[in-house]
Amino acid sequence: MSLDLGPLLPGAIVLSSMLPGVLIFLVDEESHLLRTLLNLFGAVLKLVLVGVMIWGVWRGEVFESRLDIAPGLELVLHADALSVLFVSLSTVLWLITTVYAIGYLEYSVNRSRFFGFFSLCVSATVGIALAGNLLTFVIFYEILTLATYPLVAHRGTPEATRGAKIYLAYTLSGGLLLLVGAVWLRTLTGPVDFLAGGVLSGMPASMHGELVAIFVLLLAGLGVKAALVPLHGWLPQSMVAPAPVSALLHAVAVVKAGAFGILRVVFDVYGVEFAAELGLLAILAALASLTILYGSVLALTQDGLKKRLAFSTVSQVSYIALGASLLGPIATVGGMVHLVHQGIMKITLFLCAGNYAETLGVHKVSQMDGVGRRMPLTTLAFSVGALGMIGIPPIAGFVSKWYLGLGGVTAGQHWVLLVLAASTLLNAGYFLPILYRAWFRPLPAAWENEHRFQTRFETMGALLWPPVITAVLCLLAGLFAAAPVSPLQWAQLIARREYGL
Amino acid sequence: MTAQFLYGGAGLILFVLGLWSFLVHAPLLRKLIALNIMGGGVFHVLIAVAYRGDGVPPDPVPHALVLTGIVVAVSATALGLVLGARMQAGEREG
Amino acid sequence: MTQTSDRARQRAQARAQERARDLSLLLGVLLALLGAVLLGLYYLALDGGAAPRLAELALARLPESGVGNPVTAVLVNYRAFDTLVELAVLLAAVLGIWSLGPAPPGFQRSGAVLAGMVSWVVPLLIVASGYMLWVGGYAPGGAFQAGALLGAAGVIVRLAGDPTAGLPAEATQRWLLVLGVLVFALVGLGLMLFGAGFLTYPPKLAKWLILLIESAATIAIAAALAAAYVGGRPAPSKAAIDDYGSDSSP
Amino acid sequence: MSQPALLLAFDAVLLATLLALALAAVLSPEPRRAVMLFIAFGLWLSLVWARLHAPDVALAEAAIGAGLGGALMLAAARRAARAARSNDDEAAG
Amino acid sequence: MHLDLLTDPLVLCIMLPLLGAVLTAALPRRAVLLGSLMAVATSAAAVTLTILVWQSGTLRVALGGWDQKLAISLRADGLATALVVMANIVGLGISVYASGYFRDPERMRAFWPLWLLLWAALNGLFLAGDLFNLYVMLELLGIAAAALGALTGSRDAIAANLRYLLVGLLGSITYLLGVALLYTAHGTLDLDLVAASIAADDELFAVNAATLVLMVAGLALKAALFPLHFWLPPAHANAPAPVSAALSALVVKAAFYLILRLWLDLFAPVTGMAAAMLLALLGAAAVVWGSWRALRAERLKLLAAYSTVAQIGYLFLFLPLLAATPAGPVRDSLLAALVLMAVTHGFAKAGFFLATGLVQTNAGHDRIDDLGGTAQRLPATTFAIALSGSALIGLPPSGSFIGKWLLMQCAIETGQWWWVIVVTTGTLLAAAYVFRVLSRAFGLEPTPLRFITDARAEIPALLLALVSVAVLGLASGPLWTLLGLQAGGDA
Repeated sequence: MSLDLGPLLPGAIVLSSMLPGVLIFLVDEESHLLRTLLNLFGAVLKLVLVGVMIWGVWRGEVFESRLDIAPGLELVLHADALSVLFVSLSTVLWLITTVYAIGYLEYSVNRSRFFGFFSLCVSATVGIALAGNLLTFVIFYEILTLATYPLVAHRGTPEATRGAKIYLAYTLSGGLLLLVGAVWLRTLTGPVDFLAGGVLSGMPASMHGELVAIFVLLLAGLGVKAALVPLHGWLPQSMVAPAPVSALLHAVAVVKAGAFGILRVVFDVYGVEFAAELGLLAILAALASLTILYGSVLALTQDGLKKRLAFSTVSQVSYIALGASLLGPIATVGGMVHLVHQGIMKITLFLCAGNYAETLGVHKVSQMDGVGRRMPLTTLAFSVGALGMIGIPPIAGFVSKWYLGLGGVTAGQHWVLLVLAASTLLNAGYFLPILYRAWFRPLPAAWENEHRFQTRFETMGALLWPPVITAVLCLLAGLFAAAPVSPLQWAQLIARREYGL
Repeated sequence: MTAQFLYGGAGLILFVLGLWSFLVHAPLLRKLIALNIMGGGVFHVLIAVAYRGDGVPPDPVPHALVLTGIVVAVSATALGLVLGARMQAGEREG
Repeated sequence: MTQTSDRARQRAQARAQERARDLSLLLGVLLALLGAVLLGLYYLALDGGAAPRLAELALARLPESGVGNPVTAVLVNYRAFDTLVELAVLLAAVLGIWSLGPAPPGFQRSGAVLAGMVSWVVPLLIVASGYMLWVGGYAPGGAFQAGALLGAAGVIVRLAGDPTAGLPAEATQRWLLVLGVLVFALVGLGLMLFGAGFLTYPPKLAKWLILLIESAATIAIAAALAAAYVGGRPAPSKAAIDDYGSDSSP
Repeated sequence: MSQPALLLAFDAVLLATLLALALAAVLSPEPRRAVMLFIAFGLWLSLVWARLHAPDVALAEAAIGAGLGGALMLAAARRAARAARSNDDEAAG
Repeated sequence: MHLDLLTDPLVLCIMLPLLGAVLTAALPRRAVLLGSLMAVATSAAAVTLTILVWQSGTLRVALGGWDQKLAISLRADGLATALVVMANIVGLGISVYASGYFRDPERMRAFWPLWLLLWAALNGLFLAGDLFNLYVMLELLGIAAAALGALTGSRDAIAANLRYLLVGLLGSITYLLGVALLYTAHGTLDLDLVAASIAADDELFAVNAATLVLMVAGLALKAALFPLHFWLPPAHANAPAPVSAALSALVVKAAFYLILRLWLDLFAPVTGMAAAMLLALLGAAAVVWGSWRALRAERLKLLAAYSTVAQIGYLFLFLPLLAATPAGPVRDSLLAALVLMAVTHGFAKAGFFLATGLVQTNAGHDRIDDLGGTAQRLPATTFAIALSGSALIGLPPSGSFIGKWLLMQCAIETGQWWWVIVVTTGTLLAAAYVFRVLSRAFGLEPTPLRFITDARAEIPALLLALVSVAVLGLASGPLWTLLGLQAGGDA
């Protein structure tokens, strides 16, 4: 007796957080326990389901859910190697972020609303990851926009609503461009599922002009969420959101969704070789390089810790796009693996920043003198994340940069090394001073707004352990990059399939 | 056919006349009179179409339609007048 | 100073008037064009149209309809559904009028002449109405005309000073108002329930069913027209009316 | 004059009067006068319909359209006139 | 006892609410009970009708047993049934909501019979197969709607609805002149027979074309097509909330339905690209202008009313695309998309107005800028606004997302790409006005303890909004079947 999970599992993975999310809305504000149980139930269930799926995909099983939303318009959820990479990332990080968010927010207001949208948000992300065609991708992409808006606006202060408005204006406009691009593409090709190696290479040359225009539309739509310069304006503005939301935006969901979409379009719609033939990769490479450098330069000038991290995200996420823009499997591996590495490193940094704010009231780099002595574990985790971002071995970030550089050289694009070098210097420029302050500057007489929690650790457990765990993950991903199911190995699996090797 | 055209044509002129009055005159009463004249014009067309000469019985269907139309028109007129009166009363109170 | 501003205002007013006149003239010319086009089309339609239209058919089926007057046959039989909905329109108008509040007080005290007239005109109208209803089966007349006459009696009563226009108290009046639609609907649905089809009268019963419907319709039309003339929900009691009257009278 | 021609002339007079009444009703700015003219128009209309062998409709139009409709409008016109008067009084006093 | 299952529901859909109106008018003290019962019965009849049409295609009945030419026909095809089922589910929701809405017993008693008359008129209009019967239904609809709209008794409401009544009369008299001309030319009033006559005879082309113009002009006035929309915003914005919902979601839709019916069925041989393009241009202007005014509106209900002007505009964009697409699965899909957008708007706008009414009662006003934390105090209501709002914008998953997708797809395919610009502009503006409201839901107000505060009012609003999003957005396939169309519109 065996239950055929194939057509059910992808849908179940999306629903495993969506249904608890809907239920959470209905939970009375004061029912802490019920809400927490629902949260954790959804997160753990999803993790288990994703585990089953990874196991299956590894063994070559096909998981695909299909639903006709209208004749000719099909919602397709499909698990391939690339989607598994993103699904696992977001599921693992969601569990950690949920625990963190419970600690961070459980005693503030409007929790049912917050956690409801929190769950919808991750459901949409998983939907994006599993989307099997462009229509499905667009649908979940827009749902993600809608589900994150209330999270950004959550605090209800004028800055929060303003930030949320800017966020929405950017992402909805982007979503609309994506939609138009997707519709246009469909008029040329009919309904097309994502396919490793792309589906457009057979199009006649007369259509190439249109295909370039469509690519520009799609890239513009995806570039908003991926925060490609000049479409990145929303990201620093939405820093007003609570720390777990920032983590979600930067590491788990929104920015990643944009970057993931770019990977999908380049590899599974156009096909990387065809995209290169059309000259699209050059556009992407130029934009990505510009964003990497511009984001880093701006990060240097920020005193607000979260703002600095935000600009760092602008810069780092474009590594993924950079990897996609270089022809050749090695660069591809670099881009893909950075999807995961940037995620775990950046979430570490944001969770730590949240801890500083929540425990000590520290929001600015200039206030961080001596935090390392007051909060050693948190600062240690922060240091791992920051050094990883700079690219110090053996932390995960080094692996990404190595593959990207190597890929650039193999592709004959030596300028990539220059970009990476410049970016690394800049990264060091904005992270090392923080570490210096944290560890080597003297403690101030009193903290801005210190909370003492009833615990023997430096802060509340639910706030402390999540960043520590993700920091450990950063180390593991770097140290055991050669292990069978490491992100790197998985990225290599994807690259092999994309290039048909 | 001549009589049909003559009478029906008069109905059309009434319709246009009513339409003109409806568009250019603001007071409620004048608008209602205009609408009733428009309606009368349309009814007139129907009655003219029903007419088939003096020796032949006319077509009863348009007659029935017009009867229905008359009652509908008077219903609408009555409601319109009362709405107008309430508005006036409200104006005086306010 | 004030003089010049007055003059300026007058000039502006005159200009506005002139503009309005120009506009209405322009509209007039345009609509005259529309009229000409309509006339042309009407001519074409008459000329090329399907000449006997429904006349022959309607007259040919008259013996089966249960009435002798072709217009009544169309109204209560061939196109009975229209008439049913039309009664609903009348009901809607009265309910709409009622929803706007109680009736304004009757503003006229009856003169002796009018009161004298009421005493013979009203009975005459009622009799005429009954005749009209009965005769509608085979000669010009029918529920609408009968209802209108009866309603006119109500109007005269109201003019003579009775604020209720001779209508009964609200609860009863409501039943009178809905009577037309109610009987029509029940007959129609009853026939449907017994398998004849909605508003499909069996030939044997047709005459009587139509008379029943027409009687109910007459009462409903009369009540509705009179109620519309009253212009509002009937006042709940005599005392309330007096209060209202004393408030508004100087 | 032949009979059809006579009839045509009769028709023409009927219609000309009808249109004149309508025009007068539409153009009259004074409410009560306008309503009176409208009632006259309605009655004339029913006359024309009687001429067109539509006695049922003619009866209904005379009773409902011109009669009751006219009565309703007349009441409204009177109310409007009264309102205008009382407004004038207020303005004067 | 004998029940003819195939035609009875057709009659009952109209007669049950009519009977309900009679009973609630006669027994005002039991109006809520009787009205609710009849509302449920009517919806049940409508659902039965839908199932029957689903199974056996178009139903028709010539009333009174006379020849089709002489009698009045009722007919339920896919298009009519789709709108009937929408109108009746929405109507049921409005009924439940209304049963708790009116505080004043007099208003409650006045509401029920008029509302049921309106309901009967809607069903009658959707199901009528006769040109003159349509006129009577139009008048019933117009009179009941104006009376209901004035129910608040405020001066603004009375003035707006008086205007609405007059404009409606103008529209329906114009329509009636068209009927008179058609009867003159074709000698019958039955829709199918007139259609056949128009198709068979092109000698009367000029008459037919002019009649089409006349009728469409009259109905466009009632459907509030730009620039004939001036009466709509004040009338819809000043009515009581359940009435606003009915007016905006259903009544305007009925006039549009009639235009569509004439356009597609009756005058199909006469309609041309130029006329379609003209209507679509007006529709485009409605989309942009309506959305813009909604964005600038000071009051929530006015915003919703202007949004209706815009949403009606979208429906007209389909006409030139239909004209440019040859018969086949692609055209079928386009038609279904059109119906889907109309139906989705019905659900969404009803949900939106019902929720708006709750906000208004809770805050005591509906000025958007002063709403403060009202939205935050009412989570379920805000949710209803958000869900229906996203259907109004056309965000996925919602019926209008699918509709817009297919609209844009067809616009690109037929080379009429400029409609894509209209759609995207309208969508952005819609997002701006919806989120202008939703941003009020985030404030520093105290936390609401429960999700639902007033079940009888909030649940209908929420469910209607949910249908527009989840049901129509994720499973619209059945609509194709109901319309009797070929599935799979990709070529």
